Amino acid sequence: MTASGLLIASGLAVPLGMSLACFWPGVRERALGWIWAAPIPALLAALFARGGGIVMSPEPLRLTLALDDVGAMLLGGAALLWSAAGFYAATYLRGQPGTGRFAVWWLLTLAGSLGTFMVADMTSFYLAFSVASLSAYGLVSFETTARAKRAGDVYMALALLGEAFILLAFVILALGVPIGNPLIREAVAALPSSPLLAPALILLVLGFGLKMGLAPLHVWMPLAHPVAPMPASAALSGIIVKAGVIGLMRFLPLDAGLPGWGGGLVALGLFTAFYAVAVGITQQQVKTVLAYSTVSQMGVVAAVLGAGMAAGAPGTALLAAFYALHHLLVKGALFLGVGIVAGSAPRHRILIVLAMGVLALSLAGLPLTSGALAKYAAKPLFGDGLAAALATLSAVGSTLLMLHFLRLLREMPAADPDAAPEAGILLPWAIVALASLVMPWILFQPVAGYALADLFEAKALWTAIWPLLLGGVLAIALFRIGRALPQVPEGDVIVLAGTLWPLVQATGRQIETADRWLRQWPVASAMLIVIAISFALAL
Amino acid sequence: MSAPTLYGLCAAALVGIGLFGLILHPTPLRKVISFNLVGCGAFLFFGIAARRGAGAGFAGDPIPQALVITGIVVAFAATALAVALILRMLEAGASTVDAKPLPPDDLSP
Amino acid sequence: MMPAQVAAPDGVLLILALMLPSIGLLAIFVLGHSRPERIALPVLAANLAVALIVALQVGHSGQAATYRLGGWLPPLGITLRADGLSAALIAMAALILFVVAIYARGNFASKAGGSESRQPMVFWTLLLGLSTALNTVFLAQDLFSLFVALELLTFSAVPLVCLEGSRETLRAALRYLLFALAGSVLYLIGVALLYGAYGTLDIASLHQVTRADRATSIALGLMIAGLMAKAALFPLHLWLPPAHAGAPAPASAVLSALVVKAPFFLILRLWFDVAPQPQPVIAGTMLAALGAASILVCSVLALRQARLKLMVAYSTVAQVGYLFLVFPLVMGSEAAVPWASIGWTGGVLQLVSHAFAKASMFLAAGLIAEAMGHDRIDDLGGAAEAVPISIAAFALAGLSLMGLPPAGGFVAKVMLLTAAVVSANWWIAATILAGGLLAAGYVFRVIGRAFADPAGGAPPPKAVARSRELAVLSLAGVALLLGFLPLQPFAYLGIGQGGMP
Amino acid sequence: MSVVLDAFTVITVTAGLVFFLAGTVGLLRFPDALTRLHALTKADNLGLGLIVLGLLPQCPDITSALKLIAIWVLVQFAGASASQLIAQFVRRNEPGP
Amino acid sequence: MSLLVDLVLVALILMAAVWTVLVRDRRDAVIAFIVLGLLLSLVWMRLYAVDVALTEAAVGGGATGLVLLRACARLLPVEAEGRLPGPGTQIAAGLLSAIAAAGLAAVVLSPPVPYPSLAALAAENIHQVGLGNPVTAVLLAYRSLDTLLEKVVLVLAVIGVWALTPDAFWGGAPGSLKSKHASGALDLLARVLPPFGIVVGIYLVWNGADHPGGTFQGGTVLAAMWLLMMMADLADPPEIRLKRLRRLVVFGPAVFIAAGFAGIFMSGWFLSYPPDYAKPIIVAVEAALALSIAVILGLLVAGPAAEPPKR
Amino acid sequence: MPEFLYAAAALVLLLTGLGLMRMLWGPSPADRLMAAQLLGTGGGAIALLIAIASGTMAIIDIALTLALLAAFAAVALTLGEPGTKTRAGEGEQ
Repeated sequence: MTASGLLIASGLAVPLGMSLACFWPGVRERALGWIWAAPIPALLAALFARGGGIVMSPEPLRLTLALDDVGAMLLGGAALLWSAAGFYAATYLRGQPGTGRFAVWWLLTLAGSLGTFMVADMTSFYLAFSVASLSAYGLVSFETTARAKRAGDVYMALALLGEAFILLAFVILALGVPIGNPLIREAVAALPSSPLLAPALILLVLGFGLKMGLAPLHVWMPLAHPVAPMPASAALSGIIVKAGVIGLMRFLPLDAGLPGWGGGLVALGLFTAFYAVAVGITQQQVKTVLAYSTVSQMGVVAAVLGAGMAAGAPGTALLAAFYALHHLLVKGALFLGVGIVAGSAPRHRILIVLAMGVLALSLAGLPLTSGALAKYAAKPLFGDGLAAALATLSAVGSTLLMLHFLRLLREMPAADPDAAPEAGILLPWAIVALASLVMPWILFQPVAGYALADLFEAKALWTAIWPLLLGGVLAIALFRIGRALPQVPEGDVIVLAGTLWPLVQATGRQIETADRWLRQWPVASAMLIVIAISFALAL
Repeated sequence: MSAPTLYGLCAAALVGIGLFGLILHPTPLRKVISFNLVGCGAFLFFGIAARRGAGAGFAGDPIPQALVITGIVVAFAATALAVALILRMLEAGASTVDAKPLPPDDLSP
Repeated sequence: MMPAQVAAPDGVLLILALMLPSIGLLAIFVLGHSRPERIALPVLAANLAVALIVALQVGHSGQAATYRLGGWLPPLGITLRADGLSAALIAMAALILFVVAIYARGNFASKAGGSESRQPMVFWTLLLGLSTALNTVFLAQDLFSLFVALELLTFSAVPLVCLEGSRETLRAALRYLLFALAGSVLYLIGVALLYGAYGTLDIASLHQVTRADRATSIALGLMIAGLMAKAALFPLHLWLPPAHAGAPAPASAVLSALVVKAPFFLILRLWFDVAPQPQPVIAGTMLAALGAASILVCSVLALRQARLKLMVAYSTVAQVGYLFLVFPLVMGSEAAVPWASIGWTGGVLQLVSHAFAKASMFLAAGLIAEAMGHDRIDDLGGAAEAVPISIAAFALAGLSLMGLPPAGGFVAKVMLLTAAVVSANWWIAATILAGGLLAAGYVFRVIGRAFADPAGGAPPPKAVARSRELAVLSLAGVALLLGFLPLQPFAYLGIGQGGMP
Repeated sequence: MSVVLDAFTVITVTAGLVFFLAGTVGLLRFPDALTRLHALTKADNLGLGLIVLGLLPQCPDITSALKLIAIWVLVQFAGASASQLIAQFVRRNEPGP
Repeated sequence: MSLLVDLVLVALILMAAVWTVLVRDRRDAVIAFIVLGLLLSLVWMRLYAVDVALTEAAVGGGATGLVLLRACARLLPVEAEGRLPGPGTQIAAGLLSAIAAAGLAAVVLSPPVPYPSLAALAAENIHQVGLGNPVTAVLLAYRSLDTLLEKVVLVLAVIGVWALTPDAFWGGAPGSLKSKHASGALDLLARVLPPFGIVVGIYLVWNGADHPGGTFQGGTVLAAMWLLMMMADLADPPEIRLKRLRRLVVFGPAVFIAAGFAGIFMSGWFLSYPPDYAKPIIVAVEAALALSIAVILGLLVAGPAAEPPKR
Repeated sequence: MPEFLYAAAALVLLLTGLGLMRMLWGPSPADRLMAAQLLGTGGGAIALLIAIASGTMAIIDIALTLALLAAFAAVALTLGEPGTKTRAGEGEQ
């Protein structure tokens, strides 16, 4: 029981304790003002307790926390964003009804999501993952609009589906080890030699891909992220999707060198990246465009992981985490920023929109921003082939999408012509934005293994810039013909699934009819005899 | 053919006939009677087991006989309870004829 | 023949488990003219104490407690026996009955000094009747005693269904009675055939001698089918939804949580202890297939119900289906003996956690209906404000039904899944997962509605006693705590399995 | 002695059988309920009486013999009352002969 | 020659059974079922199960018949008979039932050799309980738990039937059983038969220790006499709130349970009897049980209360 | 001697069976009431014959019970009397 271990444990215990304290109505009503403090221990742990660990309960449960580099990196970013967004929420939601409920869901989601970065055994991971994904339902459906309700329902259905995939995958993984609750790395180490490798990998990608938003399982994201209150959107889009990322990092046998599977994942990731851009540029809601951008970026992360797995390259997880951290902070800042822009008059906006521009283009790899760093660091994994080209091209797509976003942002109507942004929401945004610019610089060298100077070479700069330019050109074209593009509804293919709804209803009705028939006395009693006869024959 | 075998076949037939009635009869009273028929068949199976197990100076194995006596009592109690239910239902005004299945939601409190 | 050994004290406790509730019900019948609960509650508390002591002793000694009635050895006499499984189940039943009794004081408390009234007298006697019946089912080792115990169960359960006396509940009770009787009589024929084939009805003796011949197959076929009818496995579930939905909440709770488990327990006994080994794969698959059909069909039906109690009732049929998945899983298992396998443990854990969760759910549904004045799911808006603890209990219990961590249902589900994967029964794994999703659907539907704003013009909710809400929550809490039991197959459940200790 | 008793038994029991036969023929042939009832009670009671009489010598002990007689008395009495009840029933429910 | 009796008996039974199921009028079905019960008691006789034959005669011909007939009387005017479903369903049901019956017949036709039996074991131990009738030994000693639980079943059945009382009538008396038509014959019968019947009932209980007969048979005969008096309006059905009545119901089971616990102290096991006193204890228990059974059966036939309690 | 008694029992049984059939066929409800009556006497006779034939004196008790309950059944049958007359008002006297 070391100090670092205790610090890590407190990272989980504090938010959970706070949510438990909300059982008392008095605490609950005041909780919103304090939720910013919940992730502080985790942040401290990320900074000071790297490499530490603690076993929370003895055999056979072995609930274990541990903080490796990958975990610490994401944990730190996530804790920072949670804290900032919490601070933001206190101002943003002030005076609204149901803030107590919001705080409870917030704290639970927070605890779960931070937990996913810290746990080392399978059961705890599943627990943390479930808590994060199920509690997020409360954030998605916080607003009581019909749109929020639909988004919440879709979110819940798919989240549960994802849980089911993951559970089965975990069960398969756990079979490889003789103990009840293995550590993740023990189970993953045994996976490549398992006869059930194929189903396990498919289930893992399905389950975690659903959380990350890999196409076509991304449908819940463009519905769910926009309807949540702004700080919650930031957390959802910035952090919760990373639960899927960390899942893939932890559970895929990245260093086993499985070219077929890795290639498949690359293909899936890149497809997602482009697909989300294509749909995203037809959207007219700022937050929806951001959600599609998240889908696209997560596609890239998946592709990074896939490329690493194909090559069996060590350090893949760290590179992917670096990319994810960049996205986490930037996307968080963007969502928080949208809230500021929406709530302030045009004359107060200029600076913010400018900063948002930098942030947005960072996602496309604007030189000297975190995006450029992340892309540069991950590039070698793709080698020189088609995948590499496509990965680079994805930056073009991102540029296009982000320019579309900036345009929508600029045109956002203001609620109040004189409103100035409050300090309570401006400050956290500024912190996150700043962190997104600074933090990757600090981490770049240890993660990527390159010197920072490499980034300033002409070749590197050009590689970062030409997609931006190409994207710019395409964007101009897009703005010309923009209105002629078909309006793809939010959540795209879910709408197709919607057409299946009458079929589902009809099946339900048929089952009811069948049930009514079976519940007739003559039928049921005849069945009784049929069953008796069948068992007599079978036994 | 020995007497126990003959009665055993009779028991099988009773069970068959009773089951037929149990499946088909729409009114609960007739179901109760059919259930009793099947029960009689079941008891007879014990009866032939008793007779076939004759020995040690007993004309029949006493254990199955005792079981049948217990069984008859229980079957009678069941019949009485079922009949009381049928009659009470009649007073409450529900048709006891089992023509249609119970709709799933006709359970207004 | 009169054995030399004297009765061990643990054995006497088994007798008490049967006799205490019986004496209690007789006492209420004669003495309880005005305040039956004053007799019933202490008796149920004593029953709980007895059950817990038995469970602890079995765990402590590591072997089954046995009692030979009148000192007669089987096959002539009757034996009571508490192995790990039985002990766990009588403790479970006693605990649930006790908590339900505390809750039911709110429904069936009689007025002080008043004359006897029908509902309290009937409810409390029958609750004790159920206790006797369940303890006998879990402890008796003789197939005919078990028949009598099943009848005890039916006779206690049926009048509870129509306690309220409306037409619909009477109809439901009659259906239940008739179908249960049909099941009983098939079981009885099976018993007769087994006696004819082996000359004994003692399970432990049968375990040694059964052969795979025609008489045995037919006997077991009839018995299993009869028990399935009583367990309301699809497609034999015709009686359950109206009966369980029509009964008063505390009655529904014990009916759904405990009464349908008794026949399943007997099927388990027949399958592992009486059926000739090894059991044919096809028969196990058939059991599981019916279980799977139960899960899928009845979960969909639960999802489509308009009334809360009917929804919970259909969910019972679905959840009972999970129990039947155990058979092929145990057969194809990695373990040499079934009770050491993860499938067996998962099945038992599913049984226990469902019992607690479902009891809690029905009681919560009862409180919700009391508070709101109706149980239409679509009009439940505002329930979360009116009865927050009940809604929380409902949600926690729902967690167990869905199989989400950290509930007991989750651990059970993981174990069953693991067993399904090990034995390569992928269709079972898929069913388990799909069932979990559907369960989530119907639970969330209720929770979602409960958090919605109340409909305009709805009468203001009535208050319910806090102690009753806490009783409900405690049951849900137990269902949740079961999730923290260690993940390996419990040695406890294997105590005394496989013939004599 | 035993031969004489056996012969007595055979004769009386056979006579009893004849009455049973007659009663049954009456049951089958008589046109209306009341006459059928008449055939039933008279013939059967007489038939049973003769059979009881015939069986008496075969009884191993006196208790059994007494029981046999008691049965006959009982059937006589019960049969008489029951047939009267049935007759009343017939009168109430059926058009006269 | 004795096989001829069996053949005729089986033929008659099958006829009665088919009649019971197929006849349209439900009262005819009940009568056919009563006939079947009486025929079955002859079968039990032929199977040398005299105790069972007595029970079947008492229950099949008496108690069950009366319960069903009462139901018919109240159902007839009110409710139409349901019709059997169409021929397709009938054929399917017939086929299933036939398969089930054929399977059972197959079991009957291939009995194990040697046939298993506990007769020898029962005979070996019967001296320990001091009884002459092995069936009573099984019911009250070897398998006394079944018998005890069965008594609990009976009490529960009474409660179950009473549970169907409309709330306003709780505590009152069951509906009158008396025949709607006063009749001298009935009156006479109800005055003369019961003394006979009570003697027979007591005889059957007393005799049961050593010869066929026993609690249930005797109790049923006693109950039949009580019911006969009720039908003839010589006795009123008792109000169900009466403590005296309830004590009678519970008396037998209570004595049985007490004897069971006494067994723990006297000879070590629940429901065991010290060999020297086994027979008197068993006979006492039987007597108490017979009394309770008579009352319980009477109450089960009488049904739930149908009038408010008198003050 | 037992052979003769068995034969007699079979004959009585046959005759009783014929009578039963007659009664079950009807036509009048009263016929059915006689069925129980017939079984009381016929069944009693058969029981007695078999008791003596097989030397099982206990069977006499069955005959006793049958005789006792046959009357009872007849009374019960008049209780379950059909027809609208009794129900339609003038029933309770």
